[in-house]
Amino acid sequence: MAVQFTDGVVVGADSRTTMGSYIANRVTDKLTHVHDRVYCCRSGSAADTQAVADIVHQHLQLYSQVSGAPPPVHTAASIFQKLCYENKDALSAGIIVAGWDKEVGPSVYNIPLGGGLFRQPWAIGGSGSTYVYGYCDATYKEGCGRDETVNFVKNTLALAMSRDGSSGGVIRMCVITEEGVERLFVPGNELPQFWQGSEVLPNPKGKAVPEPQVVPMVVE
Amino acid sequence: MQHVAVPHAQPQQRQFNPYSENGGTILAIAGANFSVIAGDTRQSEGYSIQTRYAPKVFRLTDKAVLATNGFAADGNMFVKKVRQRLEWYRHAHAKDMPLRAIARLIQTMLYARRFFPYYVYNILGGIEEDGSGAVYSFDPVGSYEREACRAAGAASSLVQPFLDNQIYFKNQTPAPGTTHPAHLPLSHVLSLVIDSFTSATERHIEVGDGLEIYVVLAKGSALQGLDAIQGLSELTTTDDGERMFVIRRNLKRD
Amino acid sequence: MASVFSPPGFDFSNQLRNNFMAQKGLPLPKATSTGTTIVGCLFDGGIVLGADTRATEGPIVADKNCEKIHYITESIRCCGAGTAADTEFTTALISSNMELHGLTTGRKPRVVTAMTMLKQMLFRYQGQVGAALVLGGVDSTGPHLFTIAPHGSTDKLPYVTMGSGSLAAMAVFESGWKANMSREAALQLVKDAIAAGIFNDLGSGSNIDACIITASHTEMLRNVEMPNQRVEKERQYGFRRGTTAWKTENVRSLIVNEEITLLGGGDEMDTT
Amino acid sequence: MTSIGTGYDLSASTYSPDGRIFQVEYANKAVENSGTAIGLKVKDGVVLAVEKLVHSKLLVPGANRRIQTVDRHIGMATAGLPADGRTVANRARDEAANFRDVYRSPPTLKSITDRLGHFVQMYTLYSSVRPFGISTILGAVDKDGPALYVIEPSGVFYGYHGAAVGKGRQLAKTELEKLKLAELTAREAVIEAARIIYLVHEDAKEKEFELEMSWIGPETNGLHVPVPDDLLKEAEAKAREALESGFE
Amino acid sequence: MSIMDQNGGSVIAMVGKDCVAIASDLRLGNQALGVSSNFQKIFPVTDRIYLGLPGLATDVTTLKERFRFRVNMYTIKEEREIEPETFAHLVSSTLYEHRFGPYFCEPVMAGLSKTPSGGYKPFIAATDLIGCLNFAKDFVVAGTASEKLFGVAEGLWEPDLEPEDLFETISQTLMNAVDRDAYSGWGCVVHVLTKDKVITRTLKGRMD
Amino acid sequence: MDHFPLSWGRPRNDAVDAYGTFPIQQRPNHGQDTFSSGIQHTQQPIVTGTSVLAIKFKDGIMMAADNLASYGSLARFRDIKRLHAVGEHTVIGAGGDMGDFQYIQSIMDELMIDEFAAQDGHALGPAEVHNYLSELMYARRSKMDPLWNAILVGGFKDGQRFLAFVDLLGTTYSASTLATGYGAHIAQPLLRRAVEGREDTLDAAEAEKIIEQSMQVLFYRDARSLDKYQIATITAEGVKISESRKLETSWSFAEGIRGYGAQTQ
Repeated sequence: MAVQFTDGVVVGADSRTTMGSYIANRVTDKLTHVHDRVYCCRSGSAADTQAVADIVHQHLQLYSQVSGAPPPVHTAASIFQKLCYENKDALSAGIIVAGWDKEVGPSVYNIPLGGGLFRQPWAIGGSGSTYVYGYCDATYKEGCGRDETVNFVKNTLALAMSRDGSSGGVIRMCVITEEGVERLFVPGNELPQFWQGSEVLPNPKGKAVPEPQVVPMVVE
Repeated sequence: MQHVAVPHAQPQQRQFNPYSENGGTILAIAGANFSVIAGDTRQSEGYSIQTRYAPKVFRLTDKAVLATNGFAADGNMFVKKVRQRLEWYRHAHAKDMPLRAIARLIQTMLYARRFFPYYVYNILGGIEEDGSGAVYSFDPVGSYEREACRAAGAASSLVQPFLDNQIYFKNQTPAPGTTHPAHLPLSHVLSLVIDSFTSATERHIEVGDGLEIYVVLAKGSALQGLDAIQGLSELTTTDDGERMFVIRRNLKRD
Repeated sequence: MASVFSPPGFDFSNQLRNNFMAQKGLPLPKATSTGTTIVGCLFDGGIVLGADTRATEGPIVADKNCEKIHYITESIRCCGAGTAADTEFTTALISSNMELHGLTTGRKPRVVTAMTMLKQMLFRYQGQVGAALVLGGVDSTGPHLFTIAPHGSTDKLPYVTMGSGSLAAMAVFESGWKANMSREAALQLVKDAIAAGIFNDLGSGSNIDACIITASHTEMLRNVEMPNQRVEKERQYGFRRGTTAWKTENVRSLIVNEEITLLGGGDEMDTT
Repeated sequence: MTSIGTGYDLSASTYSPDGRIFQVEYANKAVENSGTAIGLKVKDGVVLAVEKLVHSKLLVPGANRRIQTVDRHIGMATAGLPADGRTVANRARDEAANFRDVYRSPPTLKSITDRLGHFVQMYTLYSSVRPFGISTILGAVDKDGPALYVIEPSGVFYGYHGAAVGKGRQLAKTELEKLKLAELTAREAVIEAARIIYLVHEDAKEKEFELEMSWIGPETNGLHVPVPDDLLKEAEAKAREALESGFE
Repeated sequence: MSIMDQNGGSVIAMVGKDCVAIASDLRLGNQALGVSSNFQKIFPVTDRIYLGLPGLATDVTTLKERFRFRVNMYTIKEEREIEPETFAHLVSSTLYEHRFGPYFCEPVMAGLSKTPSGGYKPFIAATDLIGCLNFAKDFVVAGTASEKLFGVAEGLWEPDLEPEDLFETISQTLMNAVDRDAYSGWGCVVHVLTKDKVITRTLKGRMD
Repeated sequence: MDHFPLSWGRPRNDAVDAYGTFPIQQRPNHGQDTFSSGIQHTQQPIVTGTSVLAIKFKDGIMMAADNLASYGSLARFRDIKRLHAVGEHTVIGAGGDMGDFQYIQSIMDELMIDEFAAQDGHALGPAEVHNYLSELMYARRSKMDPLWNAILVGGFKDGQRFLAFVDLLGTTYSASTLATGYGAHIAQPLLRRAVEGREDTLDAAEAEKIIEQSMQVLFYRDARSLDKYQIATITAEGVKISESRKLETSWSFAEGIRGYGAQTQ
């Protein structure tokens, strides 16, 4: 997930990598540095997204060396999109690119499975995202500050992680602003807690045996 | 979410398969006046050990032992049913069913399920009414044969040719002026059984953990050195008939 | 053979024929795989790699004491699981490339370099090269530990496991791993993890190999523990000579008998 | 019995001209010949007690139980033909199991009694069957509290605070009416029940009898179980005491 | 039934005291139908290296020629005879070249390698069909009867057998194993390599 | 010959009893018409529970299962109970389809009521419960209509510990440590190492610690698990099933991990 705010963007992700239902890595770092102010969140096949991110990383290094300036986020996103679109039959990659550049400030791009490129104020992706669209729609507001945005990202991820078996572990976030990149970390045992469920079925309320209301028999 | 691609992640149809394979190996050897029936005790599924001790060899009567191998649920259920039939026989005839009759009973019971078979290889060992050691081996649908030795189960193809060579003396020319013995002594047979299982354990991943060797001695025959063997315990219930013993050994657990 | 020269890399010339046979309903046979438990663990100043030594072909043990910790460079080693030949040749290829890389740059090559080479190669083959690897080593930037899955994805972690026994081994790590372990503690943990694989996973077995790599020294502990030695057999199985009947015999002597036959009348050669 | 010989008593499916079903009435006779059974519904539970007449000294003590368990919280006592009692008890268990199967909750006594009543009634409709020769006292503590019902051979059933069937029912009813049932605890009711059974037992006519008692209450955790031995002994002792003092 | 079982055939190699033995059956079949009872599967590579090639017959022939070519090239280039270890790697890499279109053969090698002191050390090895090497200290097996061979060999093999004893053990192992395999049999041949001679015998056994 | 027309099968759906007015439960051989042989019973589990663990210890059996029922990868119900007491000596714990497990619970309850109603002084122990369950599971698999579960049966009766497994195929086995589902791969190695050979010396506190640690590792590595679970203890005193409790977990080492390869920021 990535969300832009006034001064920058917050990117965040859970840390679970699965093979079937086995958790191959419970502390994955899915926030991948592709340039100093551009990060991406990877979902889909680990091998494919890593390969794509590595190629983009190489492109951007070249770009910044040749042009002498850091690449705009849009440029990074465009390279991702080109790779994803042109190889869409071979790849299974859903990528969110986010970062800060001096041309447009903070920006978030979503590149879902087919290889399209969509700029959004906030973007979510991956298997857990379907569980939290409603929450994001209901919660997101424009013009938020940093802390508010960090909280929004954190809560969204925690909700998705608690309902989606394929998401979980810890929350990693990056706050990317003009000044730099700040890494945030929420351990798995300190995630925001929401309704956790409580057993209702075997204990229907009001089931206790009431005092018998017996009318005494009239004795002649 | 991220996932590491799993090979064969194509859409697959889930269909209930009522069978499974639980590994392990059994074997039985008949002597002149004894019979030895053995099996390892590992029960596995896929690459997992379900338990290190699940007996595959079962005492039926004082003179009959049944070893089952293949799908464990079928095996256990089958043994239960055989024992039930033997119990009924005992109630009706006031004696234990003779070995050859048990063998025929097992054939009938297996063939009754010809079109939804018990996925089990059975070996029946014991003493015949004439006092000779006998081994009967069965296929899952009831074809059977009396033999001198037989291995079945996961490592049967490893053990059987070894037994051919060592029990039947296959491909061995006897020394000039001698012949191969028709029956081997008990101690010799026991050491062959143990070596068969340690060999199978070395080369077959589903064999190991423990070894149970049942020995049935014909009525009135001597112990033939059995009492010197470690890990021996007696299972005989009557004191005027055949005697039954079990030897328990450890096998490698990897 | 069109040419005596054959280009490096794979040769696909049999594929047409093999696919034809496969279409006729003959399934392609399975290659040897190492069911395998392989692990790696970081400690203060180095890493420990571990592996079992069983190679299987289906349910049959093909090799009871094979080596699964492969040499990459002096201070980088790689454990392999999956298709045995693939792990063998992939690591050999990367090892040779690393050697060349080292000679080209004149520096000790880094672990990430090996990791990148491996992942790019495996990604290129899209999982067809069935190697699942645990790569560990120490370089100028310190100790590093990676796993590389057959499709080319990598993970960077302080403790990793791979292979069919990876779940058993990982359980041991998850319950026993601590940050900043000593070399001894790390080795013991690795041995425990491999033992968990050996005794709980049928695909793994026999002995424990371990390898300790520190900045200064690499110690390969081949068969550091051998908990599964075969007990002595009950009988001796030597045969009487003459047991086997044979039909024909042909003895080819390898002793080169040089017999000097003098030519001519036996006159001494005139050497003057 | 004026009806004898008229032929209207040969089948349960035939009324007599004055609208009676003699077979059902005969069934009631079978009940009247049986040892007394009583049930007490009290403040916090239910107590069942039976005067089990022992017709032979050769019988093992405790044999031929006339109080049976239907469900965890439901018990029943019968007076009449013991074999009919077994049949009805089995049917009751089936009905209770069926109720649980369908509704996934413990059955109320009313629902079980209702179904059993229908079952008993079915046996008054056909010429091929004989009505049950028993009256059944059913007791339970269910979600609505303690409950007590009696089903008669005709299939009719009523709810009671205290019930008595069998030989000594008249005297027992009189005794029950004297009690403030709604104020008793189950433990106290056990003592009273024993006293009543001892009281109604006619020493002169009958030989031996066994007192069989079960209860459902707070002390049994809502389960229908036999009254524990010590309490039973205590109740019997007190009953004999009361009996003796009554004669004086 | 896989392509490997099309023509049948099995090979085993064993280590003895300063000697090695390699043996095979002689059957060539077309699935269940026997075609020839004199199909050679073991080929001398050098004086002290023998190579067994069980598997698909067409690949047996092809590989035999290929290895002959490559060994000759080696001998010419290096001006020395190939050592068993080197030859094993040659076999392995030749097969792995065909990783994605393999030859359906699982080679077994037996040889005596020269030690620095001028003596000879027994050497055996086997690979799977894509060239995964397996160096064993006791015995290696391959072919349609491999399971049976494993079982019998694991029982019968003992260390430090003299050449004549090794001949008995390997012969008994092979014959009893192939007797339980429908796709192997029809005669057996055994080669025992010692430092100064190679004894080749054809065995008398079941021909069904 | 069956003369009941509705048993002859349905010539057309609307031709016979179009509105289903005939009381179906009274129809002879109901549910078996001409086409019933075509009924497919094969299915798959839908709402599923993951592993159950159990070990033997000095005083009895300890069993644990988490509170999650998944619907595919959705953590659908996070408050269900997968341990169920059967009588006073036995606990069953199940992984697999929760609908089937609830059915099994009702069957076991009915069985226990039948036994209670008999009031014959005998109580069913864990061995009997396990045997009953294995017959039930095997019968259903033989009808090709399995109850999609793997069940552990643990108990203590007459001074004897009992612990055994039965699954949808009717496969049974017993050992001093057992685990179903992913637990068989992940927890079983730990349990075996901790328990084998020490069954008679482990006390309840040690046993609980072993179970707790295994549940923790399972939570780390099984994507269908939850950090809320219950422990059942069966000893001479009877059955005790704990309240739901929460696992302690540790994640601190992960904070420094960056990327998957060369990345350092």
